[in-house]
Amino acid sequence: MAVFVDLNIRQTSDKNLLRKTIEIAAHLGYSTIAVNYVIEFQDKKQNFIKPIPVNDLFNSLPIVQGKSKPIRVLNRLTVVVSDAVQCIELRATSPHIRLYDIVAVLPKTEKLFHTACMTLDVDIICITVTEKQPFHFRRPPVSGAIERGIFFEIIYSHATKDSTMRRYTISNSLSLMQICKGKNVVLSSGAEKPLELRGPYDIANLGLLFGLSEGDAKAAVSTNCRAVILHGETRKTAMGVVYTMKKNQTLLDKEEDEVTHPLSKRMKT
Amino acid sequence: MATNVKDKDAYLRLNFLYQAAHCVLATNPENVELARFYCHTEKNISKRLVLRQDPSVKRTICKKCCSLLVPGVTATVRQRKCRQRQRKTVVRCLSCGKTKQFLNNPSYVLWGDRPESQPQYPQSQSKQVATQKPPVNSKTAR
Amino acid sequence: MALAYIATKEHSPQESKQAKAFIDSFLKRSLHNLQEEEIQRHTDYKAVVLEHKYNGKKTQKKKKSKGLSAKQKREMKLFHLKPEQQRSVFLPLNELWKQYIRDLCNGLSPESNPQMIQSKLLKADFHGAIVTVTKSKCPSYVGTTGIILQETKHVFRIVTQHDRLKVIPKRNSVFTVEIDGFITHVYGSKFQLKSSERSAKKFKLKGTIDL
Amino acid sequence: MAAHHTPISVGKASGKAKTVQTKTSFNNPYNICWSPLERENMHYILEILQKRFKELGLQKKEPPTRKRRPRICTKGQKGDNKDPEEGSWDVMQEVPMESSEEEQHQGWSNLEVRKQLAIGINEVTRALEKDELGLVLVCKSVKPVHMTNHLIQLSCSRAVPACQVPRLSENVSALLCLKSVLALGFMRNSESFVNEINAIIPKVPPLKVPWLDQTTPQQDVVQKDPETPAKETVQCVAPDGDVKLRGSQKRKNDEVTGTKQDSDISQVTLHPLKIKRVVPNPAKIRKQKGNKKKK
Amino acid sequence: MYMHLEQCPRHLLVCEKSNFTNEKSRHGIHVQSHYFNYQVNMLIPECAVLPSELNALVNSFEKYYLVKNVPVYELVEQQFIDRFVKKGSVYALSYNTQIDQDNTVALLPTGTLILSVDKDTYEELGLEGKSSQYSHKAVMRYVITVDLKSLVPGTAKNKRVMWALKEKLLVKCDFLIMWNSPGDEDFSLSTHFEKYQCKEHAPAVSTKVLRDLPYPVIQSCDLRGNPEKSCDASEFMEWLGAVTSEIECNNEASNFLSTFCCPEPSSVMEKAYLCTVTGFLLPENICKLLEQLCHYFDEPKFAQWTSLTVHGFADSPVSWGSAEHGFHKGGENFYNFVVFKNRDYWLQMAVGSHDGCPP
Repeated sequence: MAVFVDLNIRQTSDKNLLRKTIEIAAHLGYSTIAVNYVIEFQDKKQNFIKPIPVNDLFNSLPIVQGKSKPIRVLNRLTVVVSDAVQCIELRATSPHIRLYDIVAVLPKTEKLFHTACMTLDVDIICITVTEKQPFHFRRPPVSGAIERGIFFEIIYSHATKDSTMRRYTISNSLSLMQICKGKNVVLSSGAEKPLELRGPYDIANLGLLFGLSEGDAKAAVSTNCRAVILHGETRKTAMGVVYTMKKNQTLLDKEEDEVTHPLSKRMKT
Repeated sequence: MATNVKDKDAYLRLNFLYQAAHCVLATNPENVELARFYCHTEKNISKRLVLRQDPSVKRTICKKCCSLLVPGVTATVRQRKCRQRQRKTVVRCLSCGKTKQFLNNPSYVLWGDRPESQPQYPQSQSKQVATQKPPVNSKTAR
Repeated sequence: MALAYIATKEHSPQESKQAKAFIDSFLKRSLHNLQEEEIQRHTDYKAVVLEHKYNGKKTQKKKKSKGLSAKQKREMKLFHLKPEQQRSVFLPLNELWKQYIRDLCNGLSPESNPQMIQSKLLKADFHGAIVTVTKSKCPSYVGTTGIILQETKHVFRIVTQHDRLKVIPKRNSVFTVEIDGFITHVYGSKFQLKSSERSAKKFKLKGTIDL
Repeated sequence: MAAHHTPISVGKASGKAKTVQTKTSFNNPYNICWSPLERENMHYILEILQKRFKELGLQKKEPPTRKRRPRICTKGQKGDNKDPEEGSWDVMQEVPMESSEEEQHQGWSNLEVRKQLAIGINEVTRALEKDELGLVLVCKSVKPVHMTNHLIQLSCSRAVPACQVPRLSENVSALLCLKSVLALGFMRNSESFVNEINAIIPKVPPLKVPWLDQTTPQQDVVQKDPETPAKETVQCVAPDGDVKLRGSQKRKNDEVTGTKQDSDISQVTLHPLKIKRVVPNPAKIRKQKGNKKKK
Repeated sequence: MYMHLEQCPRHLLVCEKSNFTNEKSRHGIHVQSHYFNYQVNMLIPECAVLPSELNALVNSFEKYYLVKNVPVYELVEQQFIDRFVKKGSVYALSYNTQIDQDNTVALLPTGTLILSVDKDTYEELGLEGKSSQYSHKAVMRYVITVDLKSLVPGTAKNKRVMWALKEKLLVKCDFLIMWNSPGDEDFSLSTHFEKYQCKEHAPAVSTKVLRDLPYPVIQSCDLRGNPEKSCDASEFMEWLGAVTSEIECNNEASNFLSTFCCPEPSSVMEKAYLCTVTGFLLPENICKLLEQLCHYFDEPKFAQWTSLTVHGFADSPVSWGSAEHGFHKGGENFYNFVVFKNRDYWLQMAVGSHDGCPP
């Protein structure tokens, strides 16, 4: 399997809490994490938060436990979408999207779920875990999403908080598994505090609870996450065919001490 | 001067391909297939993007096997006789044997080469000159 | 018994080798049209028409010459490159390509942003570019470098340093082209188009850049 | 015909600039033409030729009046065997046949000199292809131009000095009493014209064919010393076979390309794009424009 | 939906019964072919002090070196091959690299270099390799084997390997390296790797004497164990695991940690000597230890049996010989010798859940 990834660490205003969470994640063995900025579209024009460049979060990135390489931090944007008009903002060319490595969407209604699966240019579709799933998953949108290489994300930190959330998480994910049979599923924490993080192997075991087979569960934490990151990476290339960057940047990558400010084009693949 | 041409990139590409074909032929005359491939691609692009090529370019490309007609390397040029009076220049492509014939008619000028075909030419004169239709003879290769 | 001119006349030493090349290729080409026996037939006997048969004014219908059928093209091996190519011969081609790309992206200055270059390169021509295979599902392709001579739908034909013509499939491999301080990764599997169609096709973002 | 017209506003006094529909087309980047010849060079060359031809007294003798085909018409002869005396067209060019040995009383005064010359476009072209010429002179009065343009590339690729001399045809044809001489070529190792060639060659401006010059710039086009031992070229002219030379010597051209150093690569320049704007030809008969709604 | 939950992941335990004296016994090969050993536990019942030879042996494990940030092409360098690989046997294993996440490298004494790399590196490296059998649906891991002894300096293969590991993609990792030299070593590993902060480590030895330890009664003849008289081998293995990880197996109510109790029929030994050695251990040393254990029973002793457990590295790309080491959740690969008085022995080999069957 590829390296362990946690795609959802909630971005909080105070920095040291975020820094502590990332250190704990590194200690647990995650080699890549994504700091998640959530956008709710209550008022009309909610300004987009610029992702804070990582180098002022840490002067030196924490070393992953059991490995000698530092942890890799990405930026992720999650847009909670309740009506169609907000989808325009999700076009690939909009300036805000370009700042983020991964783009996720949390559709509220069935119709939006369908558009998200079939047309929207996103990497992850989040599954609501905090309350009853408002709509049933139907096969065509899900299989369309799988074919387009879009992943469904299940957040487990709510399940650890209290029993009602746990019930909803499990029921929602089970209904999803019936449709997608364990394909294209990603497990991530969505943790605000360092306490809510769990080790990668425990999450793989937890996957069994959500209806994933053993192999799928482990893939959900490693291989599928790698595919999500690559899908995000493709958005930077010209239509996924040509991908140009400055020469000196690749030399920078060679020493692996690359700085992940939003515009840096890290040669991942 | 061609700043605002619609698909300038495609024209640039045609220009490159045409000169690449020549360059390949110049460095290694044996390499006709490659030059032919470049002209073939060039023809395809201009067909697909509906770009017009000037007769001076089209006259150097064989219609049948679209190889570059360079007199002395890939083509032979002869003056031949057609009807009693008339004489013609025949360009024969060596690889496929297709011939291009140009009548030796001193008064015939291609429309493109005519002065009034240029846009800057004041419109007034162009009316009368154009009335005297150039003798369009079918044999002349467009 | 092919009647052969023995052009053994001795040219003046300053006679350029280049001219030699032109003449040889010209002669070689014009020779192979007529096979041996044809020349034989040509020279030995001449058909004599005994009585003058006048078959009326045969209106020579101007048959619009239809182009070569695909089968004929294949037989004539129109685009079949000879295996032995010389890399040094194609260096001018590469130089030409560099100038083309510079014109295309109107001057590759360090600060011109890669985004614009990317979209331009998408529709640009890659003949004559020096390309290296950096990643590929089949690792033995990795590391081959050469000048692209021909780009067909599925394959790049490149000539490598030691003058060998190599055929590299585009599928499942990533090529890098380097010009003026910009490295371009070309993902072969999404590039499976004839080079002429590429400039006409509108690309849709599908799939990931993973092999 | 979906010609995408790019409206060009033609600056006109009348208020609304009438936009003229123009069709853009990709123009040939190279323009291959004869390099200009200075005036005194032209005169100098013409004098030398006139002097030389007078001395040689090479005359074109008319065959006796009865009309018979003086030349043997050779089968499959590609060359144009037009009867010399016929043809009143003002543009007529001589295609005197390569005289074969049996027909002694040819239309030419002396034969050896005639063999060292290539007169007429076709003969010059064929000789150039066989690379037997040391110098090529073309008349400027040729119309249309494409008849002799191919000689530029031919001579440049064979590294043979060539140039266009205005009024060549009137001077020389008078001397040789031919209708007109559009192209004149001197054999590489001709004895009688040796000093003429030497004299003319330095005067001949170098030919520039853009795509050819790139790869062979360092090779000097002009110097040609005809004094090379004129080894009689074994030239068995096939009595009636195709005149085209059967290439017998296959010379590996790798030593040709091998010798080229990298120095010349830098000279390869990409000619800038030339776009030609053409006003559509009003005279051209269009398919019924009426029923095909314009826009 | 819960069918995955019922069946707990499968485990593989291979038990063999044989005698040291009969020549077909394969105990030598098993020990020899298990190249990378992390820990050895020796349990001798009814003895408080270790006999002198055993003691000497336990402390005589060779020292090994931890070299930081070594590019892999150093191992392929011709100089390294001639000096070390060709003379004696070199054991090298990449340290601090997870087998299922990043690239791990192992150099076997037979001279083969094994690189188990992930998908990205494999595609970029340019060395031919096989896809690993244990990857889930999408193949994420490839195994490249390079036979160093057959690398002739001038050949294209050698150049290709050097080019791939040097210019194409610089693969770097920390190494545990050990050289079993045939004696006349004029250069040593530390001098060879001094520019890579080479530190020398010695295996850590810890001994413990256990008092009145309940133990299951076993007979050397029946592995399955008949109901009253003796236990079967797997129960004995579990008990041994509990002892070595110091879990009391008396199942008192107050003990929250484990409800494990000693398998019946059991009796009590009043004292037992437990010695553990951890570090980068050579199979040769373990072989010597095993022979010494056999001689332990030359003089009459109270103990019926003694046991020797050897744990392999969890993250090593190979377990036995050059067989690929499958890794899903746990990467255990260990074997255990139970030596009886009459020179009989039980050999038990156990592997993780998603792994091939041990040889």
